[in-house]
Amino acid sequence: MRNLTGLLFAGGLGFMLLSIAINLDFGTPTMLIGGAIQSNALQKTGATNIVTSVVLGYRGIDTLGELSILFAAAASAGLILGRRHTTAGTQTAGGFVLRHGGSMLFPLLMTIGFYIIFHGHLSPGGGFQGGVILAAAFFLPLLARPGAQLHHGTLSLIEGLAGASFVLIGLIALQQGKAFLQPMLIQDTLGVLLSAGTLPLLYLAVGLKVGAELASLLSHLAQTESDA
Amino acid sequence: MNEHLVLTIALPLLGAFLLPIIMRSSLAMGVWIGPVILGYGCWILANLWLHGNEQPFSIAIGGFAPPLGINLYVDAMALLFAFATQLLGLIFWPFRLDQDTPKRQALMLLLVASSTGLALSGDLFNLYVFYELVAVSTFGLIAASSSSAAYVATIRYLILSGIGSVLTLFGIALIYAQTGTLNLAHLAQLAPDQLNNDLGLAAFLAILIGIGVKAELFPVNTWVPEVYATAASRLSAFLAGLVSKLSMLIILRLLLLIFHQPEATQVILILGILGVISGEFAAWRAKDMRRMLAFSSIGQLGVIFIAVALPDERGVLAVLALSLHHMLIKSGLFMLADHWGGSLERLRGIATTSPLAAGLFVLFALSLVGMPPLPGFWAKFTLITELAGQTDPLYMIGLLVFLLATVIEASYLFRVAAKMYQTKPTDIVRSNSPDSGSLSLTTASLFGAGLIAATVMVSPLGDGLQAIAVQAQDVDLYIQTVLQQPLGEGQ
Amino acid sequence: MIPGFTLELILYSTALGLVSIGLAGLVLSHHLFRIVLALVIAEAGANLMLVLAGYRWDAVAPILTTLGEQPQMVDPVPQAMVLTAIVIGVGIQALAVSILIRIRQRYHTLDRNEVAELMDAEIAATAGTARDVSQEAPLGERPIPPITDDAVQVRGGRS
Amino acid sequence: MTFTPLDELLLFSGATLLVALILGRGLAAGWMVTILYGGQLLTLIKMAALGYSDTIIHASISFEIMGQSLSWRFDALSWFFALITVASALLSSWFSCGEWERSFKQQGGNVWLYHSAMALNVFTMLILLASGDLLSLFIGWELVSWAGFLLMAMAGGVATRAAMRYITYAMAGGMAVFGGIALVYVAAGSLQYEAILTAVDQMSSTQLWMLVVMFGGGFGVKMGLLPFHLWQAPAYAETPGPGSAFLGAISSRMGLFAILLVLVKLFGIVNIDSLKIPFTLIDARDLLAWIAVFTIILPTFTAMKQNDARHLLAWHGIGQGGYMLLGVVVADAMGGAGGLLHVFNHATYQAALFMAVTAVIHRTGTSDLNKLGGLVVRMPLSFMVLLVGIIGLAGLPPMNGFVSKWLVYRSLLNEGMPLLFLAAVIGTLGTILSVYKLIHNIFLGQLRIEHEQVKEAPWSMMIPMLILAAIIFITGLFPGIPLAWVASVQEVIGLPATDYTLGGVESVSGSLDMIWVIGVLFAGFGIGAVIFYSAGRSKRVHQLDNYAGGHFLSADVRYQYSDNFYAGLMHLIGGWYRSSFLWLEKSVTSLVDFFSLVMQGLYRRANAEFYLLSTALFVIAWVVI
Amino acid sequence: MVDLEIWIALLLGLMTLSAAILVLLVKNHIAAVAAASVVSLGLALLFVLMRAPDVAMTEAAVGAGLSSLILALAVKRLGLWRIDGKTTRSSLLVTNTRREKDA
Repeated sequence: MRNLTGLLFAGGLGFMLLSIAINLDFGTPTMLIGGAIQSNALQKTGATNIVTSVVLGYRGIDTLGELSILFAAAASAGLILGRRHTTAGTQTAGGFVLRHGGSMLFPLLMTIGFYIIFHGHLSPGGGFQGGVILAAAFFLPLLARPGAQLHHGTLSLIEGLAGASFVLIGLIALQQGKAFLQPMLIQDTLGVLLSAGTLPLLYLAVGLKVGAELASLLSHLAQTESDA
Repeated sequence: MNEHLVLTIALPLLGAFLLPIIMRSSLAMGVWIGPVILGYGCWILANLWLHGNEQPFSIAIGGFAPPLGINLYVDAMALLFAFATQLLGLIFWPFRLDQDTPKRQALMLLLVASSTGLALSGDLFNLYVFYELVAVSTFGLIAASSSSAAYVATIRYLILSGIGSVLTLFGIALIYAQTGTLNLAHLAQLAPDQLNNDLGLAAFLAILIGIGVKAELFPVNTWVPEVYATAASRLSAFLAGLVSKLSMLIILRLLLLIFHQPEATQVILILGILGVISGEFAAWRAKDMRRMLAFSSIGQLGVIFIAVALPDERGVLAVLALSLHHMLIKSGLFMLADHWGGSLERLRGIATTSPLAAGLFVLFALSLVGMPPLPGFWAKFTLITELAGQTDPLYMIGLLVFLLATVIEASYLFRVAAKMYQTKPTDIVRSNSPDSGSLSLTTASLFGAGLIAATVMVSPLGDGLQAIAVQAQDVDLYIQTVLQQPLGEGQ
Repeated sequence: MIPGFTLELILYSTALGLVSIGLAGLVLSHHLFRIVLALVIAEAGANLMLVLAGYRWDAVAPILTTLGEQPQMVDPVPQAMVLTAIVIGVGIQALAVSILIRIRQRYHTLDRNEVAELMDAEIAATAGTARDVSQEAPLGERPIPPITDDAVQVRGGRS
Repeated sequence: MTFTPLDELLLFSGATLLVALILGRGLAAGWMVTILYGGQLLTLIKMAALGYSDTIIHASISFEIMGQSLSWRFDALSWFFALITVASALLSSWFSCGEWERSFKQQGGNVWLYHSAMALNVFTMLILLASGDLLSLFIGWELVSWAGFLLMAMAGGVATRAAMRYITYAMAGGMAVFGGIALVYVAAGSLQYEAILTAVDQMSSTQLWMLVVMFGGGFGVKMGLLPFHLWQAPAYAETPGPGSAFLGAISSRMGLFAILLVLVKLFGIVNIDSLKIPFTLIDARDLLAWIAVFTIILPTFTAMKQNDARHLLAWHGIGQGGYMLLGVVVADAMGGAGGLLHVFNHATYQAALFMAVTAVIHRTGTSDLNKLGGLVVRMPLSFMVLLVGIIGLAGLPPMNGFVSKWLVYRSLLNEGMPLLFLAAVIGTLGTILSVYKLIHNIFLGQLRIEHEQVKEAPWSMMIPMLILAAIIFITGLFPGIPLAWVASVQEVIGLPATDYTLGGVESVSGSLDMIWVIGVLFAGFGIGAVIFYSAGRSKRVHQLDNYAGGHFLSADVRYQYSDNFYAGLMHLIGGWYRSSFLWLEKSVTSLVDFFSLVMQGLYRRANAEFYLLSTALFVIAWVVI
Repeated sequence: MVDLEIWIALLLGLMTLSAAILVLLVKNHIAAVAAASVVSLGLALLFVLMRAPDVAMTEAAVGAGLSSLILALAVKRLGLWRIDGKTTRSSLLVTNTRREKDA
């Protein structure tokens, strides 16, 4: 009975929202903000990827908040799972493919990750995507070798410093009489790696932080407890 | 000077990121970071309050003129709640030292930073982000009490608040699709033309239900009793006292600035009334202190929702007065619950062993019930005169329910008080007095002192709140302050 | 092409369908892990909805290629927001999963009702109060017969 | 800054409270507090001009809070009630000094708390009486409620339970008043009396109805008017000795004060008269009158059933409140005077009765009517006081109760309300029967063996009792003294003032001269005594010198008919009202309990997501459709 | 062009929706996680269609990749790692199993 009502209610809600949403002007958004941003993003931030300029420039504090959420999630997961001392490593040793593939993949993944991060202001991609790849790079060896220690100390150092540098870059702007998180060092050239001033630095911070955060999350999830 | 306000958000975040690193090298230094940051935040805000001119102002983050970038909107109301956040963060600081300290303190800093963000932010999506940050750090802190029940309470809360954020996100998507902007001031400007329709209303209701999860709105507040019963009391006090009020603040802002539709207020009113009924009735049978406080908190928040549904600035005044009062009282009561804890039966005759605590309980209870010279009375008086002045019969029902709820509230609170003063101290009481009692009792006394101070200064406080309410209610002022230059001039 | 069968309808239906399926799953599932999955789906639907808000006919991705004349682009702001929302979602999901692991360890079950029962019992025990109402007898009156093991298998133990 | 007499009074009262709080643990605390009450009484007497004219004394303090101005002032109405309050506090406090205090402390009582609570009660009552607008009235009202709670709850055990019941009723009443105030505020735009007086004329009858119900109900709770009377008797009776004398004398009259102020003075009895109840012949005023009459009858007959002296008296207190309201609602010169005079008279004899019973408890340790008897030989003075008191309570000459009741009856007859008159007389019958039970079971019959060593009450108790007895007789002889105050009260609240003389009233609709009545009465007594003694047929017998069924009882069997008093009568009438209100109360409580269970079940049911979903659905559906 | 887009969108939408339904219906938790991954993948493709390459990349990396990894690890930790009711091991990922403790 409850199942049926639940189903009906969910369906009904979906239908009603659809009937509201269908009245929207699809495909011709007003783009009040979007249009304005498009036309002045390059001067203000120096990034050709406008999404990046929004993520790190116009809505920089959202990104900061998001990093904090990841940090909070990782810290909470650490609080919840890492309470007792754990023996690191997975329950099972990796197979052949995984072991060797892992060690081969590691440098490749690192390169790709950093590439994506550094080109985030030019092409699709950036700190989040690159960070995830970095996390995967760190995590693979863990899967492959049961004895491998993921250096939680190093990870938390990276995540702390990366997050802090994001805030600090913002605070430096404040110190120089600009607004908090205002982009600096913008050069007016298009499509060059160093064109976007502090934006790549911010993305580097984001990437490192995301990578470290996710890697520590994954390792927390993957490890067994000695006394479970 | 004004620009430094952003430090109240940035510094706690910075501190949170660095805290685990610093604590690993030097615990002695680490334990001071959080309090110092929060103290500094209080100082900034207090300074601004004392020396700033009365006019609200807006801070563009990243130097992007408001409708494009995100801005912080700082009026007296935002300032007040930001200050309360930092102060309560300081008061409820998790001092306890163990191996989890760095993470717990970092989460607390994040919680304070994001709560401050909720009070200040002037952008809808940014509010959502801060709201989620509040949620996640809250989950961590609740689960940190590491009892099995706490884990279950957390996951149930997490799921509920997850659905809430889906709905909120959905509402935001609808609003953005319709208007193409997320800045509250800009939205306020556009709302009469574009959001004054079914779509706007649906978006608002989705956001209302989403954010209502934290604001203890009636049907989505089922997490409240279990979370408050399992989390550390200091955290419960922070959640019940502050976070719920901040969520309420967002709803109030949205209602004032953007969604003036009568349907919106009606929904809030109905849900508020149901919240009062459910909370107060459920508290009537509660057998342990925290659950009782949790249910009573639901009821009180319902009352505040009723006040939110009131139209003009006296309604806002009622919301502010009730919120601040409840913040003070519930924090104090949860501190007392920390002092005693557990079943109400254990409180029998406790007045002989800890007369101060029992006295504080009676004081808080009296104010909560609305005993005249105490501030609670003035808050309620503002509410009911305003309710009685409405023509819609629904408000009359609200008035009656409110009065009925107060009777029930008095009945169950004073049943406890009478139990405390019975002359039969059992052995359980003596053996069960916890060690952390003195700290929480001190904190509770602090709130008691605050309450008495507020009683003495009720007249200037009332005038001050009135001014805040008038300012908060002024939509044109908001729009002008934020959108000083018209769109596109920054090119 | 079938008239009225527009891109708009398809996309909105997909987004809302995901949200509805997610919500239905949240209500109907008994297994906490399944509930977390449902949450993930609902969130994905909301994200899609947000991206749809910025879609524009015949426009290109918001990346500048030349300095001068610019082609029409889709709205970048919702995309940035979705980026944020996705990462937030994964954070919450990781947190939820780690809590589930603990619950499983402590209570040896992930059935939602059983877990709630155990939690209520534990809260009551900690507070030192007797539970006067149980899940089986909501109002203390006609107790509905307790769920048998078989029923648990059928209803909650889909694994 | 100059102090007005009102400032002095309030300061004095506040100082009393402070002294009780600070020095209340000291040895002579009781005496100090008593002296301070005396000071308050002197200040009141300094304001005596109020009692004879319609001047007003303002307090020099006033507040401006949240757009509301709060002020305090005294007029004849306030003064009249304040006089009773302070006088009964003075006498009760005096009564408690010395011996009673000592024995109270020995039994584990908290003397400090007792004195503080008393002082707090007086202080809050004075604040209430001094209220200069509706808001300060409400503030005073709530303060009085909570102060009363403190005094009632302090004894612990049964008393605390009774007090809890009281506070729930009082809160309900308080909230009804609160709601009423909000409605008035909206209608009048202000809570000042003047503004309300002008606004009342513009109110629609629906508005007025709501206000009458809310205020009448709210204030009626405190008075113990009929459906809300259950709390009062146990709460007053279980209060420690002199406290119950004080509460019984004045506490519930605060409700009458508020009714006089709001319903009679502000709304006007004429306006209330015009509120018809649809489909019946009666209006709001008749409704009030009938409530008053039932309040007289039912509690009085309930009192008859009581086996505890304090409970018996407390139940009577409720019933006597009905006479006051009845008189005021009749609202002609005589009725109003009767009702108001009854406030004064009731306070005197109720206090005396409670004190006498407390004195008996003090000496014997019990107030159980089935365990007492024959004390007249051991405590003759207490017997005298009790006798004076019950004559007053029963409304018989020569005591003051007769005057006020006569006025009320007379006005009922004058105004042509025979049914109400009849009902009131039935109430008086019940009163006579039950007070006979009181005096008989305590003082008459044979002395119990365990009470043979009982001594008369100590002088610290005896003097206040005797003073009260004297007042009862003197104001019975010269009712003109209080009637002067009553007349100016009537003027202040807008009722026709009565024409009084020293011995009673003198008007076209009826006259009473108590000096003459009492003269005749005593002359009759004198003649009777002369005949009795001159006949020389009387013979002195010992208290134990009696027999039953022609059979002499030996001296070690004490003969006292007390158990199951009025068995036949109770059998006859018991079924009519037995427990019906208890049932009502119980059903309300179980309703709340049931709702509470439902709501807890709501929160306990695990399906939060379902709630969210369905709310979202309904809310959105409501928008879309 | 537009027609093609519609057909692609229809296909992807149906795929996503049916995968979403599968998430809730399949008995096996691993399969459910896999289906969730398919949802993310479909969504990522839809994002590409919507000219949102950044979002598509993120959705693919985070939603389809990382999130599935997290869920899979969780399935394992929760002791739900079962195909056909008995514990098996992926031949590619695992060579020797210690004890499955939570199972």
